Amino acid sequence: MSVLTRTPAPQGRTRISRLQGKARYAPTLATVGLFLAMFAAGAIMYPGFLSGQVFLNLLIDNTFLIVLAVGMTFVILTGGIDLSVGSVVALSMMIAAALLQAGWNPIAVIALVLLTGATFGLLMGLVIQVFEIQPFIVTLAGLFLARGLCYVISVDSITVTDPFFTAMAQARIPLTGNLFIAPGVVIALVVVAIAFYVLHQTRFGRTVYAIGGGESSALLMGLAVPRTKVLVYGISGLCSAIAGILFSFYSLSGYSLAATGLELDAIAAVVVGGTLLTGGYGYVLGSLAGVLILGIVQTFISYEGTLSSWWTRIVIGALLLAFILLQKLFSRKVKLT
Amino acid sequence: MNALLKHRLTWPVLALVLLLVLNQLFRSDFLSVRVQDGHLYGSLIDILRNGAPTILIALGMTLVIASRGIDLSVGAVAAIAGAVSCTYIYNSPDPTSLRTAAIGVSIAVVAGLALGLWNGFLVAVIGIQPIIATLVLMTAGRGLAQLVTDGQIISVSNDPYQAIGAGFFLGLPISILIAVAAFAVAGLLTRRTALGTLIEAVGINPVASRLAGLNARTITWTVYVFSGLCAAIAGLMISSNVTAADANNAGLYIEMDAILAVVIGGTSLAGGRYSLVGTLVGALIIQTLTTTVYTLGIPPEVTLVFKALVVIIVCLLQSSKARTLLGKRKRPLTEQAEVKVAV
Amino acid sequence: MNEIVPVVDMNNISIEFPGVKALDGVSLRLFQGEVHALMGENGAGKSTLIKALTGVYAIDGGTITVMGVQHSFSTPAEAQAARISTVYQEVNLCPNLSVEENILLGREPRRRGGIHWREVRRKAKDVLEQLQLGHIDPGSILSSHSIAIQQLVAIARSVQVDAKVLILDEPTSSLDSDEVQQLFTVIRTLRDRGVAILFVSHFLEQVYDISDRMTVLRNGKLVGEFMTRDLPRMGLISKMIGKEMDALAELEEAESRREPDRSERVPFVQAENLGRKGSVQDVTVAIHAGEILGLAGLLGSGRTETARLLFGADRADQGQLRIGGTARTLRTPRSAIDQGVAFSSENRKEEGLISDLSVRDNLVLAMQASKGWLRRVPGHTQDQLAEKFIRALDIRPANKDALIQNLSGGNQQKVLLARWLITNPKLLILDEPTRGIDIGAKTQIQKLISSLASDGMSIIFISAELEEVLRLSDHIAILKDRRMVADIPNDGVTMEDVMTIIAGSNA
Amino acid sequence: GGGAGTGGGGGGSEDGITMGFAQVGAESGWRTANTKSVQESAKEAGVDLKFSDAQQKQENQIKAIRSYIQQQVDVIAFSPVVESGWDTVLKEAKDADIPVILTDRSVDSADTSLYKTFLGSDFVEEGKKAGDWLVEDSASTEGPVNIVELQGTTGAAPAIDRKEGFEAAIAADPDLKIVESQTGDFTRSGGKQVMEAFLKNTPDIDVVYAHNDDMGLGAIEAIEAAGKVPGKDIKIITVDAVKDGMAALAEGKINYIVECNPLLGDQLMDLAAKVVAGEEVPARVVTEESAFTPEQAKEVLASREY
Ligand SMILES: Nc1ncnc2c1ncn2[C@@H]1O[C@H](COP(=O)(O)OP(=O)(O)OP(=O)(O)O)[C@@H](O)[C@H]1O
Ligand SMILES: Nc1ncnc2c1ncn2[C@@H]1O[C@H](COP(=O)(O)OP(=O)(O)OP(=O)(O)O)[C@@H](O)[C@H]1O
Ligand SMILES: [Mg+2]
Ligand SMILES: [Mg+2]
Repeated sequence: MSVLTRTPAPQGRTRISRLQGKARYAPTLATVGLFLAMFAAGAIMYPGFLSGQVFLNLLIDNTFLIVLAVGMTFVILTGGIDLSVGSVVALSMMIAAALLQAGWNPIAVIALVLLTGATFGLLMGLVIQVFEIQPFIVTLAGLFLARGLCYVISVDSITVTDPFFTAMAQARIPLTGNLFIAPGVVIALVVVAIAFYVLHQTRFGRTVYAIGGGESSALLMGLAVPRTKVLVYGISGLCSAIAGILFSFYSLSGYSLAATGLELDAIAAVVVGGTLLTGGYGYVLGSLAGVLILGIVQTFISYEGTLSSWWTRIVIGALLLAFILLQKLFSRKVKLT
Repeated sequence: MNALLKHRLTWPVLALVLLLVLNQLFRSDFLSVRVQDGHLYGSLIDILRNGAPTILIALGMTLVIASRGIDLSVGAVAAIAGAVSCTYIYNSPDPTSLRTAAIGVSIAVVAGLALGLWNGFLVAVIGIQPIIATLVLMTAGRGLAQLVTDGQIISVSNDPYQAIGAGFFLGLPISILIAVAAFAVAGLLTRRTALGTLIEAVGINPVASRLAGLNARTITWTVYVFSGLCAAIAGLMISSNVTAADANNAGLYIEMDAILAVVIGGTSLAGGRYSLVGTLVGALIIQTLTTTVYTLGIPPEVTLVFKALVVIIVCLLQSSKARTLLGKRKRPLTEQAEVKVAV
Repeated sequence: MNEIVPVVDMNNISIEFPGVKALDGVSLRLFQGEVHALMGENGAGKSTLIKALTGVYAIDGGTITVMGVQHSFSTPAEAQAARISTVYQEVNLCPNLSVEENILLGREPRRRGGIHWREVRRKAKDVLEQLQLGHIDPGSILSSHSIAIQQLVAIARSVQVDAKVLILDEPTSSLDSDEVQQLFTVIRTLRDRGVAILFVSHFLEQVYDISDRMTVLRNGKLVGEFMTRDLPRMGLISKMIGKEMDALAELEEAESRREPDRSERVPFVQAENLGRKGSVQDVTVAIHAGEILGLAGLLGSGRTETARLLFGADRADQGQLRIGGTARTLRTPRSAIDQGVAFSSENRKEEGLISDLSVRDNLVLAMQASKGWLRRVPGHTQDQLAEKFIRALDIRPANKDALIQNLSGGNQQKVLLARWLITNPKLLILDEPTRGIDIGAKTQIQKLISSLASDGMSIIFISAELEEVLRLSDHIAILKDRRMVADIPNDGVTMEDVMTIIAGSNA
Repeated sequence: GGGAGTGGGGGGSEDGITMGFAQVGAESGWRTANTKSVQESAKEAGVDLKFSDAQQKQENQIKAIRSYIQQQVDVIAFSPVVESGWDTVLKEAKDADIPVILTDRSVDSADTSLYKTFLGSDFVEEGKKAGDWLVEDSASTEGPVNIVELQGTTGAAPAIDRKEGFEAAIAADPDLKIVESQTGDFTRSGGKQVMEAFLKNTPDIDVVYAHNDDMGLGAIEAIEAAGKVPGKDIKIITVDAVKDGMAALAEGKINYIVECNPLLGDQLMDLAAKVVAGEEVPARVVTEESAFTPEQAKEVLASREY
């Protein structure tokens, strides 16, 4: 047997495997790189674009979408999808507005809204898990249900006059120079940080990735698959509720038609951020970058200011496509599957 | 009997029947169909006629989903189809003739095929995830439709054109005849040729399919083109039914209805085995649900809650888990070992 | 101390799937500090029994006692909590995660700030080194490794825990003898530490090498429990197949070699310095009609990759390839198939099975693909073909409408082999075709390969079992470190000769 | 990055006014006509128009307004998607000394100093006009009058207000009764489908009240398919007065249309010029609107632009 002693692996091979390890980050890195490139392009094309505040406004105007994308990232990483998020945002806003109008304490209102959102998500997760119904359908029913409940609460829009909410809406946290952010930005970034920590530093987070890599394998490996799958929808529901509160801070109202179609924005942001819809691959920071990309597309359009309504749509679609193609090009050599 | 209970179409069909019975309880003449102006008239006919676009789009969607894809752009494609044909008819020198209608329809069909080609190109050749690839057209497509109509609702009055969505042939709505014909063609095409099996193979395991020598690219491309075609014809029906092209609202959210129909019909979004008949039943359930809301006079504020509850109930009944609970059959734990009944 | 309590006592277990009684009153006892072999033909019920024990399948009848306590695990997690560690037949890991994570998933060491990643790496490295896999980068993504390495990682995962019971369902089916010995060393250490080990393999040599006792199943029924040393090989085989049959003698028979037909001067396939960046290099082979080329090499030496290049599954970027005398570039498998080349992959789960389709659909898939979607293989032809090959390869259950995912591993492998035989290719590339196949069927397949070659088919044969390669091939190409180092005619080449070439060459 | 943007680059206030206009979307022909009117009037008035389409999303509108503030336009105009939730961004505009004009729809801010003026129609009033006509029209007829209502999109301001105004007006006559009311989403096919169901549910419908012309046009098709004569067997009242609606009115298929005028571009530009110049403007400017009977429709149909 002595002839069989293994020669150490040649240098090249280890290098390849390292490279493949790094290549995981390629789509996400491409996203970040493209964002910077787009920002630069905007700066060249439009006066006043190159300012710190334009960048910060991207955050201020998208706090709720960031939080939604975080929740959605969890779900998509397991290979699922959550279509209900937009409606749950609206429902959260309606509940908050209605209760505040009824004179509830704002902190109690926030607590209740978060609880409702999380419960709503958990219930959907339970149906998905226990009855083995496809997430797409369960969360689509969730979309109908939550939106329907909005109408049941009130068809009219409700204004929020609560001093705490008003203060949160109008507070400005000054940064250097005359730059500022809104408190919601801090909340959203904290959510991102927590999500990052949970996904990469806890067993729960790793189970999320494992389920995306292969659910039956994860099950056979003895991981807590059912619990994790249910929780993931709970997290998404909780994130939707947080996003609802942030949206309330942002718009100081409850409106039953608010946040329609936001689920597609969230999914698009997650996917643009480099997460695979089939699950298992992706990063929450990529989703953050994805939101910023979608935001900057909007900014481009308002800076352009000459697009008719239909050209706006066409340009949004075209920019999305251009972006996906570039991302594809940059991360081309990566073999993910 | 037991086999019937376990058949995956049993529960959707039962749900459909229950919905119809519910309507009948509320309005005793709901199920009655009479002849008026030489064609059939009644709520059931309305369901078929109004459901035809959804049925057609769900048909295309079934094959896309079987190949492990999804097509979000169908609503936009439908809008574009309506827009180009109506705009053509509106601007033509002879806006009421059959010839004009035929040309208008052809333009729309070609547009649908082209848009399907485009989606297929992004998915099969470039390799973009289907949901994003078709999201591009979903977003931009309505813009294109509005570009064609200049943002206006284009009204046409062309009898042959109107017949597509609102006309009758041998007493039956032409739209449903078209939809059923499309089903028959698709059924024949996929089951008489090998297309059906090959689509399923690609949907279940693309890697293995490629190694078995399948031209997955062509197959994927084909299903998107077919979906585009279905969406275009559905768009013609929608615009013809109201003799106007509404670029903004035609086929809005129809992609969700279609996907819902496909899934209620028992096809998994994960790709693979599909059932065209199931999709047909699913689409009819969805249309009947809408009609039920009107018949029962459910106030608009609670319509969505009602719909959500029905969808949940139908899905619960239809889920294999619930069926096994009913049938008391022990099931293996892994999804891999799931027992599926073919149609 | 004459009455030792078994660690695991499965009593009278029955499991029924729709239409199949997979287990019928089977009992199994596992004792501390023994290696227990579970034997049986393909489809005998070995994997099902293991899954019944570990909570994957619910049992229809019988009792399971683990360490004196009656259990009925409803998830694998519960079985693991009871310190039963299992490697299932197919690699069940997460291809998207790193090797180290796959080893420690679910039991990562933690510290205050969360998972202690440095500790994860250390532990993974430890266990990999134990299995002589120190050269594998623990941070690399699992999917970047060949199926054999993945199998080893799965084993590493299972031995990493401090288990009372270790179950290995065909862990060695894609390992070469070196790896097998490495594994056995680990198994013996564990056994000596008192772990009860259940081992499944179709390699009799390995079973006799490692096991102390064995339980034999046939058609879902218990044949008996035997001490390994008391049961001669012939006896074991006849117990497994249920009749007296001299399988080993037949094996000898298969060895009778044919003369390849070299009347056609131009080789059917001729590769010259074929290679691909980051993959194999210098593949120079010539295969005539009716010739069998064996590929030999250590694990990860590039045999699979060579096969993929010749099939167009990966595109070559160096060298030339001539098929039937004309230069070709293979862009896709399709173009290779059109030239008459077929390739049966070693990774049946990911690259072979269309899990949700029936046996028949899987069988005719390649043929259908060649004909194009428009010309469907007529239903009765499909049925005929399916029946013919089910009979020829003894596929069980002999039901062409069964879903392939419900077949046992070995039977799935036979279906995939048949998929290509149906297309009647000119060159058939077989990557580990006998993986997980029982001894009777293996003989059958070897004979089949010989006879196909006699009929003029060229064959490239890859197997982790070097004996098998030596027995069947007309000439042998040897790979080392993803480079072809020799191509020698097989006139009495021995294993030692091959080893010497591998050891001696400087790639 | 440098703290640019403070310089006077963006405004371009040397010649002419720069206006940022945040439109709701392009959800209907009415809206498109409205957009066109604003764009054309801006061109005529020499106003540099920055236009953005929010696609019916409040957040997009807020983003657009923020970016107008960032670009330091001279005046911001917008048609709010929804009444509530504008205080924060309007305050930002006020802090940046940019005057705001509301068009088409109002906001419900308690602090009316956040905007200079509101130019647009009064949806409640429109509903009332429709109801008043019906009360007058059916004064002569005896017995109960069965009305079915085709509502706009659930939750949308015009739908809520037109319903409210109409209901208030018909309360004057106890004979008038809304027997069914369902949303047709402001679309023709929605109107048609709902009307088909109504016709089967309620055999004796006397009046259809549709929240816009499109749903009314859809209802006409359903009525005709049911073998009845729209305008005679069943009277139809709608709101908007777009060209197709007016044509149907002229043909007698619709009985009465309350106008909701989208052509407020000229008025908007006038107001903008005054506001930028610092002149006083009235807090509420109602667009010039009327209502049409079939006879009136025949007269104005030819000159209808949208
Ligand atoms: N989920 C299932 N549904 C239906 N039949 C099944 C299922 N799983 C296994 N079987 C059947 O049960 C029998 C036993 O299969 P099992 O996998 O246990 O065999 P095995 O002894 O492990 O064979 P191999 O050596 O080929 O791996 C086979 O006939 C197989 O077809
Ligand atoms: N050290 C390594 N680092 C990264 N990738 C490796 C390494 N070793 C092998 N691989 C990968 O594993 C595969 C090894 O090649 P291949 O499968 O051709 O080997 P083989 O000779 O068939 O051996 P096996 O018995 O493992 O199938 C390739 O996909 C290669 O990329
Ligand atoms: Mg087995
Ligand atoms: Mg190999």
